[in-house]
Amino acid sequence: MTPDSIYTKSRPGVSGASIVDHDFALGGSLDDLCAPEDLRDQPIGLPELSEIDVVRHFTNLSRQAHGVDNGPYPLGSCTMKYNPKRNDKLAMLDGFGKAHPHQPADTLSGVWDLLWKLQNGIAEITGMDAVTLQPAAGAHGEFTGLLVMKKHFEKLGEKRKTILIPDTAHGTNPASAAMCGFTCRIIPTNDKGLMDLESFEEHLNDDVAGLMITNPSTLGLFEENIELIAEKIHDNGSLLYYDGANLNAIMGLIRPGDMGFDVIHINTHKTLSTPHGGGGPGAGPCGVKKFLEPYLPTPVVRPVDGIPQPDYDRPEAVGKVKTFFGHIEVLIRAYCYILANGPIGLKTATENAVLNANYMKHQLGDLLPSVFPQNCMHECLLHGGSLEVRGADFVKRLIDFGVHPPTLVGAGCVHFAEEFDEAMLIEPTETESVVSLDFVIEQFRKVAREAAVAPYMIETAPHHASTAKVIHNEAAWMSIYEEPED
Amino acid sequence: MTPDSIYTKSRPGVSGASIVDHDFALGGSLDDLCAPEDLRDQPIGLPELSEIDVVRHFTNLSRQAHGVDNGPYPLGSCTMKYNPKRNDKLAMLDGFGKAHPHQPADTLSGVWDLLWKLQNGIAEITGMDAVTLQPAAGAHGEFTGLLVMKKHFEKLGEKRKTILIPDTAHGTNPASAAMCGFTCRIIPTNDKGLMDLESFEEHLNDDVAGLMITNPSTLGLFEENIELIAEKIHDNGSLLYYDGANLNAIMGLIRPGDMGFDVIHINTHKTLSTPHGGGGPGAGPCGVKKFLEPYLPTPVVRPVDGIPQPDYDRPEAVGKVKTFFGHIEVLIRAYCYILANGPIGLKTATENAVLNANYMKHQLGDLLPSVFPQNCMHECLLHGGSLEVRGADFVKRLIDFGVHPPTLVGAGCVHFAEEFDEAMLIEPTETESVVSLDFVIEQFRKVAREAAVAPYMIETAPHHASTAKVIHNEAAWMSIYEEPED
Amino acid sequence: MPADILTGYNVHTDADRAKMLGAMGKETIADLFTEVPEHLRVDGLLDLPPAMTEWQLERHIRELAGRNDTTIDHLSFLGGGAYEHHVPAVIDAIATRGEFLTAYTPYQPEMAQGILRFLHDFQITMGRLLGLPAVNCSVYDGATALAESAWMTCRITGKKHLLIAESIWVEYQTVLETYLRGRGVTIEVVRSDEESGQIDSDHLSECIQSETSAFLFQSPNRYGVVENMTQIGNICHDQGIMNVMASYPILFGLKKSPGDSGVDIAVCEGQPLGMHLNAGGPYLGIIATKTEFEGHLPGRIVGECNDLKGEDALALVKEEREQHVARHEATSHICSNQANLALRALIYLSLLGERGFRNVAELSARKARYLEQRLTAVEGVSRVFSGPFFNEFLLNLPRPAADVLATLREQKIFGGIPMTQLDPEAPDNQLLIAVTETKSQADLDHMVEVFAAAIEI
Amino acid sequence: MPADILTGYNVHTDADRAKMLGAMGKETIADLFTEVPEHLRVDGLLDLPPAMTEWQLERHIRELAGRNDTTIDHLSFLGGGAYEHHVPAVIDAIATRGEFLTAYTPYQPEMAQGILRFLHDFQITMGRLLGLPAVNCSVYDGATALAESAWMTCRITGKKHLLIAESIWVEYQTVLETYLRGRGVTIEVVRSDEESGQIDSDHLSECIQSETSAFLFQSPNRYGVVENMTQIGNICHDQGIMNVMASYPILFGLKKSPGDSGVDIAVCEGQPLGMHLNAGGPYLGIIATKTEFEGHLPGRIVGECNDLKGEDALALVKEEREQHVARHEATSHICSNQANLALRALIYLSLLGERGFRNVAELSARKARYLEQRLTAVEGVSRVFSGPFFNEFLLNLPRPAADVLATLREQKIFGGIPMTQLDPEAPDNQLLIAVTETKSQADLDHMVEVFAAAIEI
Ligand SMILES: Cc1ncc(COP(=O)(O)O)c(C=O)c1O
Ligand SMILES: Cc1ncc(COP(=O)(O)O)c(C=O)c1O
Repeated sequence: MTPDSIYTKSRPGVSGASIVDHDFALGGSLDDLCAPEDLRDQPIGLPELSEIDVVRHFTNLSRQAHGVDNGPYPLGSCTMKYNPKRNDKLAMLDGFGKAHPHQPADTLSGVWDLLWKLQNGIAEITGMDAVTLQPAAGAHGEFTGLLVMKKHFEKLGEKRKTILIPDTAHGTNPASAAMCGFTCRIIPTNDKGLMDLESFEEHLNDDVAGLMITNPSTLGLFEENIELIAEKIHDNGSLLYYDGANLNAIMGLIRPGDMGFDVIHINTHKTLSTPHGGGGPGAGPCGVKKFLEPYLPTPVVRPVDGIPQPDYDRPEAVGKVKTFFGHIEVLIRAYCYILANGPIGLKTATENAVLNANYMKHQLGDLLPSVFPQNCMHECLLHGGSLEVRGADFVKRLIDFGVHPPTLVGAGCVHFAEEFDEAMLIEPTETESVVSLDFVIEQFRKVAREAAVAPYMIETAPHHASTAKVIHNEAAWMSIYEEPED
Repeated sequence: MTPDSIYTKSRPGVSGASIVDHDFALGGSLDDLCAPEDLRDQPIGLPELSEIDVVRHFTNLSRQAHGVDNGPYPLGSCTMKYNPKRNDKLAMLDGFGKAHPHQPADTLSGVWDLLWKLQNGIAEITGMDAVTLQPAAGAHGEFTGLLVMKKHFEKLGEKRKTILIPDTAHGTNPASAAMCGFTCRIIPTNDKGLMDLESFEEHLNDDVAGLMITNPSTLGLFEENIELIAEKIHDNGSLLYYDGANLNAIMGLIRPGDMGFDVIHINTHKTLSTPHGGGGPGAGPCGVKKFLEPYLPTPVVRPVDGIPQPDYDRPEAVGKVKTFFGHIEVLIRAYCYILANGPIGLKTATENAVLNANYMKHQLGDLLPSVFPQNCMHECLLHGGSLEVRGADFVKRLIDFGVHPPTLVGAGCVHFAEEFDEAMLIEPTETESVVSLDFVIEQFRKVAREAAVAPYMIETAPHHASTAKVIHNEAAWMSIYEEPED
Repeated sequence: MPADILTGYNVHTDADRAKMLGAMGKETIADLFTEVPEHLRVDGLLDLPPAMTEWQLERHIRELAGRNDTTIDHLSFLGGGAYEHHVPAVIDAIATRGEFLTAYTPYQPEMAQGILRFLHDFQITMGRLLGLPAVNCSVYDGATALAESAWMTCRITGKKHLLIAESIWVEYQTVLETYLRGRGVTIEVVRSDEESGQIDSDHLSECIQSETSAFLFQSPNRYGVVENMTQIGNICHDQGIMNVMASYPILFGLKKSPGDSGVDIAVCEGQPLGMHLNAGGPYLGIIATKTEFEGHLPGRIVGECNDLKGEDALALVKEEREQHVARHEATSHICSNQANLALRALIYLSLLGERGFRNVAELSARKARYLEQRLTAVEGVSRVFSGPFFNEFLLNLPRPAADVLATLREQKIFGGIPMTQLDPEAPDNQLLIAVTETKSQADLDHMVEVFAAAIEI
Repeated sequence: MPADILTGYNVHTDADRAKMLGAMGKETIADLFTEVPEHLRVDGLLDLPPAMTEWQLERHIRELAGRNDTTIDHLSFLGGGAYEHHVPAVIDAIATRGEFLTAYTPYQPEMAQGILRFLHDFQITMGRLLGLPAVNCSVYDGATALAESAWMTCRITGKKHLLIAESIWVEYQTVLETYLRGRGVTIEVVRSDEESGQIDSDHLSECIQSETSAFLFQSPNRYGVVENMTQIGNICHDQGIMNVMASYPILFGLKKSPGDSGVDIAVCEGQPLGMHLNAGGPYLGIIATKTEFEGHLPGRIVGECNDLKGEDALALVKEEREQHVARHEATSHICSNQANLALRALIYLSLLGERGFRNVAELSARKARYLEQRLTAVEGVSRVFSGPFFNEFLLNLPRPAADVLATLREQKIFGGIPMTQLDPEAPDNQLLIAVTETKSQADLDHMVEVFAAAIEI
């Protein structure tokens, strides 16, 4: 059963908070505010509960949620790694939390210093020259980066309007490109799971502003031809964009900047361990090579007379993508993560993330063969086609055994081409121990065994969750999942 | 199933915390510490887990616990009221949490000021003249108060060795008295549920140091003869001790000091809303009338030259009952509670606590008749004798319906005389709304209906808890519950 | 990797790694990275500071935090889009629970009914507050909410000429332009009345063209002046365009909801609803509109549906609008949103309830009035505009605002925002002052005293 | 009670109260209080400040908190029974979860397996750390743990003459005397060796009488000197008495456990294991002993048992020792204990694990040695005793300690505890200095520099 709405617990006239000030009488008319007919004359219809009832309602709601804190969460492309508690605590210090963004800049030197150091840290990790921390999430980082690219061509007096995007790209890539007014051309994936080079070259012409890729891709594969691709893109006068959602596979090992990328974004809520919060907030820092720096949105934080501070004097900037300076509370956590790890910790994280994915792939290989033969990176794409049940059903049964389902087409925000209909994208992350991985593997095997003898148990799963299988919302997916007849 | 021990998750060689300082090499010998054979040569056998595994283990343990935050908790004599979140937050401010008790006193003026104001607040609520905040819990407050009484008679040169205690008293009362070297004489309860006056007077002689009572008693009844009792005690040269565990029934309405009590303790974790913490820490401030003030333990906080601070110059004090100044982090919450309520809030809390208990008593009256006819105070004692099942089984079934069982003989820390074997002590507290009370009442009725048709369901309850009925631990109770044959 | 080296949050021992590699028939970690070109790899380690222990990190971050002044060590009258309303402790206690904080977007509804429920209740609650029932799970902030809504109107109307009030926050206007530049939308600015500070309705009427999709305005606007939403709604509807209003959600404790006053899309910066100031973010973008426009909303929407047993359940719905389904045709690119802050807003409103919410609004307004009266009684100080205000007002000072503020700062008062900080072209003697329920009368009197002295210097 | 009046955390509306009274056939609240004598009642309201809103309260408490100096704004070398070890953030995050914080004692085991489990694991862990398997769920603090243990030895041996080392914290001695005064126990003090600061073992032997139940000592003692527990254990056992050792739990990262070195009952102040300093409390009293003495332990014990299905379960056991069963014959009066802090200690040790715990101990010891060497290199400064120390040591200064500390305070250093503060009879030139892993070399060097200058003034 889905938990009750808070409105079912509302009791008219109750207020959990006492809002009063004896020096200011309440309830008289405030007719200087607007025309009398515009004053509120009906209740809003807010929930009305005592404080204890609010606490109980939400405490009990939380018990119908599953986070990384509760158990393994191998959701491919989402990097559900451990979110360190120390980061939560430090991000919520009053010295940040109670600071107003309109305070005089010189009263916020701790904020600027932190942002400046974080920018440098991200620049070092990604091999870029300048970073803006303004974007609110990955998609927002993409948007920012694409605007920068657009500006670049404007400055050059070129009117390039095409962005090339592999078909495995995350949905935000084409959506962000469209928002910038670009036209997307989709490059197919070859049978090795990599971008089809031939098609790529065919599409490359002087209208191409850039190519936007994720490396490793959302199939968990490293784009081996990246150097060649970069060369061709640059030879064409185009730019190379790096969607950093999968940076967790290469952090400390190889840098987008060194691979030839001109613009990148990263998702702090993936690689840099900031919590997903049930959907957000995240942060999507965007990094660029030096020649694009002038276009980063206003303000950038940089030292002026040696003291980091926001610099608003940016005549070339693309504008602003949101208010103020970015998701400070999230960014503090990202900064803490980098410092707590240090270069060895970050590199080890990458190694272990890749080790874990390959281990899962290997241990499940007999049941769920890997779609591609080569090493996977931080996530593996396994083929569910030989199962007696649909992949979408299979994974629901995992819920009964305490494992969050991996990503399936649609059941996550990744889009796979049709031929991967039954594929599962599994990203264990480096913070799962081998004991935890073996547990997850065992649950997969358990479900597979059950599929052979009692498929009905799987088709009707989950059985121990707050609700039975939710059916209605599949409609939307079905439209891409099953290619509807109409 | 009981959750696994953390040791089942231990992985040799793992440490969730990185403890290192590159300026200080680790691992060499530290042979100046002790004889080589006294150095540790074997591992301790601590749990070894990564940080995420620690977080998951304890997060999931918490989900097999039930607090006030989860639902109704009508555990008689325990005052499971709402524990305000603002108090937790404020009690944990660094200005308190990071202060060392051995700091120079003048660097802790905020602490002293708070303690001084809290002492005054408690004195005002209880009608006493001086309060010490040193005791760690209710039992500790009793011990402190009894030591003060003992000192009083020492000073008078009297050797009184008897403490009178009603049979309904909480176990800590006789236990604390015994620790002070007093002999306990038990006064029976009369059929109105009050202290038997005749027996009381019989026991009153010149060896009696004092009478220790809870008012309302642990039967939830107000001791109507309190004035008479006080008079007789004082006429006898004895002192009257108030166990304040049930202060929630009278706060703001009538004060122990005004009823004639000389010494009191209160439980902040009951009346003043500080959390029980799964068993503690609480705090047990002890208050006294002026003539006993010199005996309060060292130090007392009081203004010296107008500035509150700890005063160690107390030649008459009973000593010290624990290190430092008391449970500061708990006491801050108690202080916040008083301030957030103000006098009206506190009084209303009392009214509503008593209203709620009487309402429960009334609404359940047909099923579980009240043991006593008069109004109850903050808790009601209901008779389970007419049920088809044992009370001890009855209440376990409530667990399946989300209600924490009330107090039964033994199943809580209250002792009832034999004739109340099947009685249930229900204390809803004032923070349960009428909706919540009606819910609890409905669950009681549901179980009672079930008892008539399917007693087996009740005898084998709970059915939806982490474990089935736990049997082993009843042994201890049985010895008082069933008066064993042997 | 010797056992004692700091390895951040990594969990494997050397033995674990060896065992896992062994199981795969591999020898070294390097064997897993054969696809990654050797010559491009980082040579050695990244140039980052060595790992810090938790206590070193805590000390470093505390040192940074300690270098910021804040609204708790200063008496603050700063507003300008972010307001210091009290944040009840319950919100932090609940919103940071691990189950909420460390969960992903509720893609697996069976495992996430608790999250779906608060998102759904958030949608319902915002729908009621704003009088417009179609609400999504949030967007990044107030400015992007406005920008997303602007594009919604273009999609809905098929037109690409937008009117915006010149009195919206300059920053919002910049974001709007940044968002729409690539969409081929033209933006034209509607003047405010010089006297009242409200929208010049004649000018608005004049600006409306056949290609105009909507008029976007803000109330209270950047001068703190409350707009006449009913009148604006009428003009827009009479002339066949939509209207979008950005506003301060607490205002609707006193005023009718936008949906009841002719607004088609209402957007808010949700920060005042239980979010800490956080030096600027993360905040909460709220969008509410009429049911008929729901299909054009950006981002996630939670809806009611059923489970296999036919029982009620919640899930993400109408995903055909979203980037992961519609890709380049999506209503927006937004994916991660501000779910945890939507939770905060819902807890905030649940705690306050009808009465508490109204009281916060009224106390803020009354205290602002008290301060405004006392400050304008100071020689040479007056309001810039005569239009009504809620809890923020713009003053003309006899001296540059920056000078007055500098003096106030010496007394640990953040006395407001100099208008030049929001808009470099504004006169330098204008000061924007915001007041919330958290200021006591003594605070306000103290401000008046120090302010009056600062004016006189 | 008009609707708008503050009523704290009360939940009833007037209508609710009327409805409930009506259901009972009562008219007013007063009808419920007929048993309470009218003339004794409070006349009107208590004389307390009017209710504060949450923001007023927060401001007031922050103001009080802000008036305290702390170990984060000062470089602190304070110890004396409470130590500034780092408290990992995980502990606060977990221990404050509502399910743990707002639960009662686990009297209903079916609803409290999570709590019972951590208490049971706490018992096991303390048993291992101290090498003595019988452990309870905690007592109030280190001092009451010592006092309770002292009484245990009297119960066990049936004797009432106790020996205590003169080198235990003076405060512990006071608590011990306060606890035992009523029990008719006599207490005699065993001297320390003037040179080493360790127990004078000859004197100990001499003091043991036929009526002696036990010898109680502390290691590291109040001079920071580590005692030779094996030797003491031998003397006690040879002469037929028990021994009880109070200690600093972190020491056992480096040293053998008390149980392996002849200690019969080990008690600790658990504060160093993940508890904030909290200006003195709440802390954690730990008692561990041999299995044979388990029946004499005070307070709660969690044990393994079964449920109706025969499956493992945990519950409170051996309650026949406790006050609610044994009443005046109970081993102790303790009821509420320090469960939430036992949880903290268990989380602390689980996070550190074997290696981390050892490293905390070793770093503390090494840093203390570094500081001790540098400080005793200052002219006129020397250790008072020659015995070994762990992380706290006592210095003789050429000037009154209070003067030196005053100078250090000007530089925001809490330089240690003047011995006179712990023991009014101590010489005024003795200073007790504690060092934990949290101090960097730069901190220690800074301390040396400021200290040396202060000595010279
Ligand atoms: C490959 C990829 N790109 C972009 C995104 C979008 O990031 P965000 O949700 O932070 O906007 C995601 C998120 O799932 C992703 O996996
Ligand atoms: C009547 C009574 N007295 C004393 C106590 C003991 O208090 P504490 O557990 O705080 O030691 C209790 C606790 O349950 C009680 O109910």
